[in-house]
Amino acid sequence: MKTSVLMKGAALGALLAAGAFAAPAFAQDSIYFSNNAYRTGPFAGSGIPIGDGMRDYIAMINERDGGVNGVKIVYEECETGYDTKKSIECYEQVKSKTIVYSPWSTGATLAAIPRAHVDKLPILSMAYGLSASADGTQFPWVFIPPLTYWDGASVMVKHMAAELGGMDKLKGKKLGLIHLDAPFGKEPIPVLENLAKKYGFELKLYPVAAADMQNQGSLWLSIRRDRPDYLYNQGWGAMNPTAVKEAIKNNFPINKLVGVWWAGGDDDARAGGAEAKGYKSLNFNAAGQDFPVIQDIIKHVVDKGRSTTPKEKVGENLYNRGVYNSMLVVEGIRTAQKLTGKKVITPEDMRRGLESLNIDEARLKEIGMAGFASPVKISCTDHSGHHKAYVAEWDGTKWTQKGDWIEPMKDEVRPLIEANAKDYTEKAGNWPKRTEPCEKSS
Amino acid sequence: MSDATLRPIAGINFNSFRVRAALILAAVLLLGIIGIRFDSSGTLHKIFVDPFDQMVSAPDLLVQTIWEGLVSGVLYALIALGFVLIFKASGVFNFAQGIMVVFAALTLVGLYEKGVPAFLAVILTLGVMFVLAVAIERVVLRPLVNQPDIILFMATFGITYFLIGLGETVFGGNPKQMITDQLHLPRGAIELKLFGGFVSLQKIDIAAAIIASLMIAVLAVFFQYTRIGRALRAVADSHKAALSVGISLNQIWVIVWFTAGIVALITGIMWGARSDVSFALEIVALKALPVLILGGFTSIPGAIIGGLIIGIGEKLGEFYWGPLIGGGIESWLAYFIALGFLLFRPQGLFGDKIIERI
Amino acid sequence: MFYREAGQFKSTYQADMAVFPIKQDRIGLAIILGIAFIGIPLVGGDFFISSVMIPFLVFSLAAIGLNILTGYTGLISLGTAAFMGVGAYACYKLTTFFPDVNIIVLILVSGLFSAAIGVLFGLPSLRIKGFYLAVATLAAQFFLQWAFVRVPWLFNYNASGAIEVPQRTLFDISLTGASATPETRYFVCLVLVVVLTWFASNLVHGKIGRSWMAVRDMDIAAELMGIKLLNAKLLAFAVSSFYAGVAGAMMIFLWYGGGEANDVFTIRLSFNILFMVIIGGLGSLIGSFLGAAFIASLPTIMKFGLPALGVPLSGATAEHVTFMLVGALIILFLIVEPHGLARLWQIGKQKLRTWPFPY
Amino acid sequence: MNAAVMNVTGEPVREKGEVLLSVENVSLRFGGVKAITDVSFDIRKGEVRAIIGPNGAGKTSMLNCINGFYQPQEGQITFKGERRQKMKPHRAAAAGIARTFQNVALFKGMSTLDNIMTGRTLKMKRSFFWQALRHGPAMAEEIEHRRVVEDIIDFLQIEHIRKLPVGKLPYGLQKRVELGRALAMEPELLLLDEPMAGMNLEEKEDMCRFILDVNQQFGTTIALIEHDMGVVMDLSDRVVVLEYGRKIADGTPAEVKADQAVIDAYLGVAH
Repeated sequence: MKTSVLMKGAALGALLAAGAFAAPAFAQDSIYFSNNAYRTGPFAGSGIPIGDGMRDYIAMINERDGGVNGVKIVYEECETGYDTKKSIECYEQVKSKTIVYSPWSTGATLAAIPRAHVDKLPILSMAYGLSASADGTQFPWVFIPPLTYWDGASVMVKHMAAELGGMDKLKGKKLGLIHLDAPFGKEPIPVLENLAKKYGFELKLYPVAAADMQNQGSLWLSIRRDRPDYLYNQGWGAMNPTAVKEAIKNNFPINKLVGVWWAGGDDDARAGGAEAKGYKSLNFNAAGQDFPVIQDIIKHVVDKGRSTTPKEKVGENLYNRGVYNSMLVVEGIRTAQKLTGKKVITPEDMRRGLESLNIDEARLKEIGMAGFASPVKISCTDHSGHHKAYVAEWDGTKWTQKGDWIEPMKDEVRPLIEANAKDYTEKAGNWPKRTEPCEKSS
Repeated sequence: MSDATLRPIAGINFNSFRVRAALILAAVLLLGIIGIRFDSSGTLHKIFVDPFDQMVSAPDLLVQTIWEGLVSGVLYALIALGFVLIFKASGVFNFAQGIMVVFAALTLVGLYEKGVPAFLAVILTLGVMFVLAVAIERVVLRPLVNQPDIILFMATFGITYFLIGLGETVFGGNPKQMITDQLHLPRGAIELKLFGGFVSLQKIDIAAAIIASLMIAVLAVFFQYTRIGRALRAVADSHKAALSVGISLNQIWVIVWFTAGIVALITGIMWGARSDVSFALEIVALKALPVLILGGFTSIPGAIIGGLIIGIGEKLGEFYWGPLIGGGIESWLAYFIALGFLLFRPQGLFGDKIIERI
Repeated sequence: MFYREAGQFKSTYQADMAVFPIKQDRIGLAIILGIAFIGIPLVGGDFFISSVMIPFLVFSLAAIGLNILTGYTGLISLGTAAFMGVGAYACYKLTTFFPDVNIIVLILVSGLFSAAIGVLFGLPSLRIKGFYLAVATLAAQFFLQWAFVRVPWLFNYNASGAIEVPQRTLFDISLTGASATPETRYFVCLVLVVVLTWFASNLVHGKIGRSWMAVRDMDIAAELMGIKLLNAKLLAFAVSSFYAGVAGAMMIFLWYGGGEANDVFTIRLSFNILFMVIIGGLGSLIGSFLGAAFIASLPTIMKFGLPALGVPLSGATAEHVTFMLVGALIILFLIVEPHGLARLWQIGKQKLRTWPFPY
Repeated sequence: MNAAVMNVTGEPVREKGEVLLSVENVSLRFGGVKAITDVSFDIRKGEVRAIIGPNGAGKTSMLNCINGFYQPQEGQITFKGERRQKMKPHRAAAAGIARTFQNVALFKGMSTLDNIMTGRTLKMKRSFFWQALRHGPAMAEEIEHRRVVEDIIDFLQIEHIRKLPVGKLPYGLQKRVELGRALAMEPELLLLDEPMAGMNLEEKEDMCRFILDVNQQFGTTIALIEHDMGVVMDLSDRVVVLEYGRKIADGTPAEVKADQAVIDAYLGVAH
């Protein structure tokens, strides 16, 4: 009797193991792409528009063009709730199916990097994740376009200098970094420290514990005490609207508060009400609906009721960022198809495709993104490209571009990246040497 | 430990833990003061002198810090109040109180987003909280009556998870803006010029403090002078005795959980107006636990004073001493303050002294 | 019908004191171990092993740790995740200091560090009892979590604050690092869990376990039996934190494979492990396994199993529904059997023993 | 040692042996409440000493002072020639004092066997390491003590409930298990706090027999609190009477019974 129960249990276990979790078969004429989404949890506010943007762009490509070169993309989401444990589950679940892993959190990226190099699955961590992974010689399977957090920090310094009237004016100034007290938040510190030394400004750190994201009162009092000239906000989720509100409350000049691109959600700024006008955020994609690509999404997806984003929210900053991320995936597929001559590509092909990615102005125009983003070019050694970003300003109702696209200080960032990448792979011990050949074209 | 006995001097019993701890504390302070004499620029100076220097040189910041502490203290106290109400009447350590705050606020905002007028939404939310109270009593408390405390405690974890799931399913997981204007809550700030600086008092914070005091007064009157209030106090003293004089426990539980629900809604509105409404608030709600430790699980004045001590203590600590060790100490300081108090008074500030009997 | 103890007479005290005195139970245990060591690696897919079985083992070990503290000694702790974190960071530091020492040894040694920290935070337990102590353990949770971010030495001053799991081998087989196969990592986890469970079982069935339970059931009487309360409680904290620490080290080194470790050891995790212990059954080692299986595996199975079986459920909805379901099931279990799954298991065995003639 | 035999002769036998424990001028207060005021008496080796008095007289508090659970503010207690004011309960246990409780204080979640085994805790010396292995020396030790415990179980006639959790046992049996647990400590001084409270006549007779057997077979000195005067008179060699925390009488059962203060205390007296 007892044994029969056990047998049943074993049988059930075996069934689950063998059957339930096996990958469902896909039609041979489609490409499967799984995206880690977080429509739940404390960061859902940012996760939902991003997820919608990504899904809608792919849906638009399938609808308008019938896929990429006739191959439909099967888009699926794996819900993570921005939780690393669940992200790892998602990785394990999709690694044998998806052509590229889209981790959508720095924690998930860090956990996936070593695995991906063994499983030979490309990771596309768009402007998040491990900055050092921009070194393609050490991390052949990780891509971090269009720029890294380190580039972002250097853009911030350049922006500050521009407003002050030159790099030499930085001397004696005070830059405060308000950041989430986690790997993501601490990313810009090394670059800012270097630049502070070089240009003679003072760097002040204001860490926000994840548990106190909505409880920043005493932190802002410290800011009031220290009176920094500029604040750079490396924040995420509920931390951002709270920071904007606190800045207003504490009479900090809102136009001197600049967020990293992830602090540029419409809801982040909206929380501050009318007084948030002038809040700034770095950005690498345009906001708004005035682009052919967004119009196509509205026409082919939103108007047909296939999006979960209401029409008026299409074109918000984070939505457009999702669109941009999907565009990178689609262009990667396209490049891979061209390189290999195959229609249905494998993850290995995708890696080659991403490595040869070259989206120039002309191509941007072709895909309806002229002015939407700066050109992106990835090479064998440079998996980021360290591309330009611009400073966006909240005008009270929407994000607008303020000033020109700014080139990051590549010569500052690049050596740091290479040193860190080397350090990382050395510590990991037995890190697989890059065996993948570089493309001739790049 | 040897059996050697310290003889009492002048009526002070040196074996008492409290006296010993006080002596140690005094010794540390004395050493600190002596230490400062010998290293006036070193660490000790930073710990014992600098912060006070700052307080004196920038009194506006000190006032602002205390005000910030006061306001978050009021909000902690409100959450703690919900705990205390339920603990007193049903002996349940209601872990779900923090989530009830979010759930109530989310329901309010969610209903408004679905097109319900603001004040109708408030009433509907109250209705939802009532249904919740009845449901909890029927589904959770009644079947679990007479179970050990820890079982009931765990059951409230179950309620927590259920409410998170329910709230997100119905209203979506994205953070929402509190409908401050629609509820005619004030916006903006009053700036007081003070000591050459300024102190900025948010009107919403002032409103929060006033509403909280009003609510506490109403609750006090309710408990003191109404029939239900008397029944409630009877239940708090002894379940069995209350039962024997014909008080319906089930009814009392519903009332208490509903009251806690109302407190939760008000807390949720206030807190939501300060940041936004999302389940990230859940972690902040945990801060009510050290408040409870301080105030004792059964004392309403304890919850209030505990809340204020924790609120002000952690803000002062974070602002003046936090930077010495890298900042961000607010996440745990409250617990250490409570722990410190607890070592001296294991029963909390307002609890009765525990005499163990066998 | 097969589950009968009739005819099994014990002629020695040793036989009578065995953990599984009934022959069929021993056979059952052997079968379970057989499945765990042979069956699962043979039939289980990569995903099943790495996302269901390894987490299950890690959480089981952590739950055993907490059960020693809460179930056996009666001290509620909400800081388990932090002690797991201590184990993980200690192991990381140890791998940098002693790169040549076998990783399994380091994982076990890191448990000792966790035990030391556990003792430190256990000190207030002499004066503070019940829920008050539970809240006091939150101090450990939040302080340690803060330290994991704020003490850069702990993560070797890594710019991203992450910890990396280096590749370590035994007889040329990778045990950790990305190239370690799920099966290898599973075996390492399994061996550690089986051995440590055996130790735990020995402890709780002997003098030490009796003193813990005495402290739990009636601390005053225990003291009058000559049990030193502080020693017993601190030993419980030490052993419990040791288990948590080893589980934490296993979690990062054998399951996660490195990354952002500080957002792993959160209060949520502490709560989850407490659920496992309570749902599984306080004061029961088997319960720890059952609870871990229930709490850790249910969401995963719901999320990936249901869609694969053809139940359509979108990611977000599944997540929400899982939350509701877990909450409802916790309440349901508490109502049906407050003593946890372990008691249900026992009742089941009892029924089986008298089947088919229950009276 | 043959005290009980000598008692039969009717001669009051007071000086049974040397003084095992002496209580001198002990006072105990809780805040302003005086539980015990200036009480002195002694317990001699091998005797059965009863402490009686009306409810609230401070009897249990007295026992609590003796085994270190309460620390009296004044006075001292000398056990086996060792004088102490402050004493931790576990040290009292180590010194050889065991006790049972007025309201049974068993370890409810554990079996009868395990409850009694806890009494052997102090005598088990194997280290943590061997405990974790539960083989070799640890197992040998466990078996050795199991034998002693089985003897106690036989003695108390509770073989049938060996493996049952004590929480579910009837009250009378619980009391017996508690006595067994105290006996397992092989104490020199056994403190019994109302060992027969709430028992029916038959159970009381059993318990009396056990107490006498313990006293005679093992030579254990016993101090007991009991309300049943019949039991007290039959069992004890000497009786100390407390009222409102003060000692009002001390002597043989016969002496105490005749004491006017005791009669007043029990029957009430018009002041």
